Amino acid sequence: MDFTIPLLILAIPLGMFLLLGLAGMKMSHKTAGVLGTLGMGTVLVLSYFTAFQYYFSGNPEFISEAGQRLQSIIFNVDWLAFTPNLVIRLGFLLDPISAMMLIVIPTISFMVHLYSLGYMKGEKGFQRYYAFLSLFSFSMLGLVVATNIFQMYIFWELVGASSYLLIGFFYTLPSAVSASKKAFIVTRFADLGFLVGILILSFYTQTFDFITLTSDPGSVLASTAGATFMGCSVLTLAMVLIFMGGMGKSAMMPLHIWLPDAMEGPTPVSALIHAATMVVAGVYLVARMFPVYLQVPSSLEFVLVIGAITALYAAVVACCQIDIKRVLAFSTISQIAFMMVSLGVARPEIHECLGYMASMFHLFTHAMFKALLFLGAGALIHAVHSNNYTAMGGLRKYMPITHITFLIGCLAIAGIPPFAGFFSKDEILVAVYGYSTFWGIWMSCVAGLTAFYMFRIYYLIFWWNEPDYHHRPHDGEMVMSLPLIILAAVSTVAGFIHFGEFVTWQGHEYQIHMDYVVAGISVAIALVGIFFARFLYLKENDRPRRMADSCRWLWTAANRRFYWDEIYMFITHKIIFNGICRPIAWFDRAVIDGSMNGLAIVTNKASVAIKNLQSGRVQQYVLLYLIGALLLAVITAWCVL
Amino acid sequence: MESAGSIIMYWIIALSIVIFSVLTVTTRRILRSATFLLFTLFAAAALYFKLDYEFLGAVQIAVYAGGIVVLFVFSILLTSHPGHKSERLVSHRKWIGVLAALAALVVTGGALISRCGLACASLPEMSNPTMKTIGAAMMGTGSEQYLLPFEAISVLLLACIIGGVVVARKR
Amino acid sequence: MDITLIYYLVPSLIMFCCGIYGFLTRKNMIAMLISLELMLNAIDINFVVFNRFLYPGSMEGMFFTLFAIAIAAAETAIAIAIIINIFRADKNINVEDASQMKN
Amino acid sequence: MFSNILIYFVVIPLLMLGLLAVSQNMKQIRAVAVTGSLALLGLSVYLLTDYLSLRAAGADAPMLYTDSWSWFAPLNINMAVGVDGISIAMLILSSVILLTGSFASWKINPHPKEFFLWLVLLSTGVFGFFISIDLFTMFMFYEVALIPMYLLIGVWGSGKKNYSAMKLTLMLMGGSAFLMLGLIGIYYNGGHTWNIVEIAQGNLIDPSWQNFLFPMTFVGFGVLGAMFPFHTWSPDGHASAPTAVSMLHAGVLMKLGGYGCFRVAIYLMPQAAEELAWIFLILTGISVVYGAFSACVQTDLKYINAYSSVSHCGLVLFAILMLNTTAMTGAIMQMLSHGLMTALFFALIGMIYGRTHTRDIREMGGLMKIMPCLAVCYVIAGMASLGLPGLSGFVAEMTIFIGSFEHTDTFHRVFTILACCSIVITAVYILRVVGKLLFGPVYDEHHLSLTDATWWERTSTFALIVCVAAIGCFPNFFEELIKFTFSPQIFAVIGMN
Repeated sequence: MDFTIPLLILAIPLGMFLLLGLAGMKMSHKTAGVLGTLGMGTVLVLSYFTAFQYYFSGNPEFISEAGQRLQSIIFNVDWLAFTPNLVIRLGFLLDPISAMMLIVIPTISFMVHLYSLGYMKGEKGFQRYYAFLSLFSFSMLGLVVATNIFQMYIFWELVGASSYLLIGFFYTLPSAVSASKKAFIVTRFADLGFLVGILILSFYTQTFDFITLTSDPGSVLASTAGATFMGCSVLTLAMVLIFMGGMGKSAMMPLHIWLPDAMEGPTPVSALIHAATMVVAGVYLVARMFPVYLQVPSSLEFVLVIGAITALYAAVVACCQIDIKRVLAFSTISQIAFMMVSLGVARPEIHECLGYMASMFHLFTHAMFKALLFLGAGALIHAVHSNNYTAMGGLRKYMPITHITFLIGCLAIAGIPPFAGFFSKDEILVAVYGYSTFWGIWMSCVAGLTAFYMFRIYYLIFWWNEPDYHHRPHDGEMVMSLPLIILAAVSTVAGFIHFGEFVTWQGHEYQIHMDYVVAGISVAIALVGIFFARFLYLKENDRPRRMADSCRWLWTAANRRFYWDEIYMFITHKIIFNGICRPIAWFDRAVIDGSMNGLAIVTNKASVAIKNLQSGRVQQYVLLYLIGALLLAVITAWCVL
Repeated sequence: MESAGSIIMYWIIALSIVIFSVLTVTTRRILRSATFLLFTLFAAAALYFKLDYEFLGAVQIAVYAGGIVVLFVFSILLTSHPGHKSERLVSHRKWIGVLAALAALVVTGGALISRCGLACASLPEMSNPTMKTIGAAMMGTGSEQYLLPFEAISVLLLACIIGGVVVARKR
Repeated sequence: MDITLIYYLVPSLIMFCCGIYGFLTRKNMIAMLISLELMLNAIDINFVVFNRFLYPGSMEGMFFTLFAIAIAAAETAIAIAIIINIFRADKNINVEDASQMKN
Repeated sequence: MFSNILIYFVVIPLLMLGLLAVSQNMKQIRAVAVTGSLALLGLSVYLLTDYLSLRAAGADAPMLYTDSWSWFAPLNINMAVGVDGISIAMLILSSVILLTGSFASWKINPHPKEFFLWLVLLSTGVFGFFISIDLFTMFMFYEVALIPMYLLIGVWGSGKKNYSAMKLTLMLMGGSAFLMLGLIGIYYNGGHTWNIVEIAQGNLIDPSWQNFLFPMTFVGFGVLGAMFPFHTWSPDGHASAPTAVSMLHAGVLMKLGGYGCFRVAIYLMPQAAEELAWIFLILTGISVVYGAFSACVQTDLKYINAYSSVSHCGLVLFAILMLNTTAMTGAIMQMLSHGLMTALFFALIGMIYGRTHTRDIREMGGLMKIMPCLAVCYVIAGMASLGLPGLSGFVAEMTIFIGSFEHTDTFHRVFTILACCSIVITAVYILRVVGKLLFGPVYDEHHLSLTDATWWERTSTFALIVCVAAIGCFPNFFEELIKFTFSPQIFAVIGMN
């Protein structure tokens, strides 16, 4: 395939970033917004075209005679050569998952660009906002098409930085500043693991290249056999550390704390970065390295356990949040954890790695309906100027479009057929039950909780009781509603895509079989969740309060997110800041600098002491001279005798 | 074996050297100190005479007693009030002085005693150096002749004259 | 009784030590100068005595003393000039007050 | 003598000195400073292209443009010059920073003429140092570069400038003492020659002597490279120094340390380096983390930056001690990167200080609103410092880490991972400063009336940002530049790859 179009997919957002970033201040808001949106629109078209080429052209570059989808490098240029083997290349890799991401990212990004024209209207720094969006799109696209792990790391850092910039968009708000800082530092910490993982892996395999690593992992990894580092097998260590990077970006426990705070950013940004695209980078990373992970089943177990715990934790916490964006944030964490679990249980012997396919499928559908939910939440916040559901209620009458689309989103995430979430979640549950019943039941419970908390906020927002609105809420303007409608439509029908045809582990087609037992159970659980929510929150009543009172400590704990933030605060502030940084700074000033100053003082004192010998008092000189002379005489005499 | 007169002479000289030296440094009146110095210098001159260096003794009397001590007296009169006593010595100062002097005495005396054989050389016979020999030695350039030091001293004295004038000149 | 070398050296040594004592203890600069003269004289005596006792034929010691007397004279003259100058400036010739080259 | 291009790196600053001495007013002074540094920049860029074409044409000597003029024959002291890729990189760095530093001190007050005189004298030393391959001449230029620092800080500085100037000078002089001892030792044990290339190619220094001389020279240069525990001159010195001096000092002079460690200590005494590297690895490893942690709690902008320099320069020395090509390439990149980045930082801090008259981050806030241009530049500098891809810090650090990881033993691995940790800590302190200083509400009402960057300030910062981004985006040409320095014959002794 010609490299022009793929190159343009990356170059246009970058160019747009530079253009808007450097010249944005000279433009009007409208020009900048339209320019950014048009740029993204072009990218959207180009990447649809590319993905279409990949899936449907039948080009032998992309699909073998036997119908296996291939990994194809469109271009790959040397960027930085560390050693002859270890070279960072910047390239463009097309394979089933990157082609899928080429659909997801520009779609969501374009929707968000469009939506923001309305949502961010009149905000100070509008041009800057679009510049950052472009930067993010560039980095995210660069990340998914990375041909080697280091390219991925580069763009990984770049998405982190653009996320930082966008979270802190309202830089005058201290909460936004600290949220952005937190997001960056937590993910940076995770990236440290990623980096060390890369260092270890690349040292032993002498390659960064994904294709080399994944096409025949057994032989590439042969050199790691038996190698240990501080008592662990290096390979396990490397894979776990690389996963740590993914944990950070994808907000897995215990590195999840930044994501809820990241909701301080503008809502469209939350939709784009913190719901649909960047946060799934961790999942994408594991999927990318999946053949290597398969070589180390213990690391996949690790992925599974982390994922499962996070899923439950986030779902429980989501039930007790007041801020609707926080609810959505925890729901995102929980759903990403679903994907992680799904990857964790993927084994060739279990439905031909169904988990892998299911995870990617869920990534796809989740991106759509979660972006929808966030944009819907944005419309709500725009209308009532508050993030809390307590300021909302009965909005179905005022905001019909938002209501319907939000409901579709909720149904999709709850896994009610025929909405998209049902199909993908069902595949995940099938995969999990195939692996172990225990985790299957666990994840089913989480799915039930998902339905409950989503409908909880749905009812609280759109039903419940109507507070006094200062001015009548209404749907957003057309540029805001249009993305909602489009995404709602996609969320409705996306489940019917034969995903197994397009994205599977090794590119072989996989026929999805509906497992009616699992499907039935999950739908039933979801319905139970929904009805429970309806029972509690349809109309104003005191049942929710009574329920919360009945186990107050649990409610408080969940509301405070099980005190993770406090724990982190304690570790970072009390232990690291007060326990390490301050003592070191003190040590530096007092001991190191003190000893240097001490040296100076001693010299000074000594010179003062010696200075007294040069007193100008002749008699003292003579006395000293005499003593010296006599001593010399004695010594001489001593020697002579 | 020397004559009794010579021995008595010696004792007189030696005792006056010792006594006047001690008095020179112990008296608290500066003018007396200068006077005792004069006596010491005379005693030294007497010693030179006794050792048959008449010329040297003469020079000692002329230069030291006649020149230097007069200078001292003048300067004392210029710089201090008559009858002025120097203040009493601080005791630690005195002790430092005594200790230093004693140390020098002990070390040097020890050296003297340890070289007893040398120290016990008795007076050999010597003919008195005549003025002629002294003059020849001072003006000659040969072996054991001292024209160069003589000239150097002359230059030094000249420099001292000029320097003294410059330093003492009223500004 | 034989007056040997040491009989001459001991008075000169005592004279020298007196000089040391005086030099170290007196504050009056002229008194110090006087002590200095004592020491010089003691040395002169030594030269002469050694010359006379050990090398009676030659005149090194005597000449040394001769020159030393000349230098002592010069030195005293300069020193007294300086002292008088200091006195003129300070109205005082205490050595401890003159510990700096410049006031 | 004047047919050799390198000599002009000393001649031009000397000419500048002469012209500065006769200039009458601020305009002429600026004109001389800017023209001169532009000429130097042009010269170094020309040198770079010429060097690359010579290499492409097949020149494979370790040093090119070599020349030697006898200076003091009895001790075999020559004015010997010659450069390889590393020196050229350093020359470019120095001229860029001299240029931007001139712009940054556009309004220096008082005594602008004297200020520039000393500044140019300092850079004479720097340029001379980088072109010299004779140890004695090198040392001489080294001292020429150090001494003006005393006056520059003492006269034009701020805060406790006397103390700082004294401390800085004394500590660096202490380092020089070690160095001098080491160099004399090298002379007498290295075949009575001061010429670096001869000594290195012949590996002339006896290994048992190397073990003594290596620590001497490494510590001597390490003091200037702010190696723990000899780094304490850096916070005080930088805090008191005027802007351009901080820039030159952190940007270039500290590189003299790193460069010297490499060029003298390691290059001439590879066996000892291999044997004793572990001691200094521990020290520099501590430097890296220690500097970063210390920076986390500072409140003075310049202190933060000074400690960050300790951390980054520690990484340079750390990489040099890894004794392999990749890590050393990384070290060179890091030197350039840190030089530019930290110069940018100090320029910006100077500009902010010039407006707000405080450097305490607790007394400022929301500057993004007041002076967006400076604030954006500061964010970019911060991003470069914490290693954002696309800016220079990233490529340098990654190269170092990959290189360091080539050692398989636990000791090296642990220290490499420790050094890697610095990227997190760096992020912490950079974001802390950015958050407090630039973002958030405006702290002081009086700051609202402050103005944004003037044209000369923009020139200075933009030029540095362009350089930082250029290195970050196109790092691959470094390999070309540095390839021949590690020619096999020199490091064959210790079997370095």
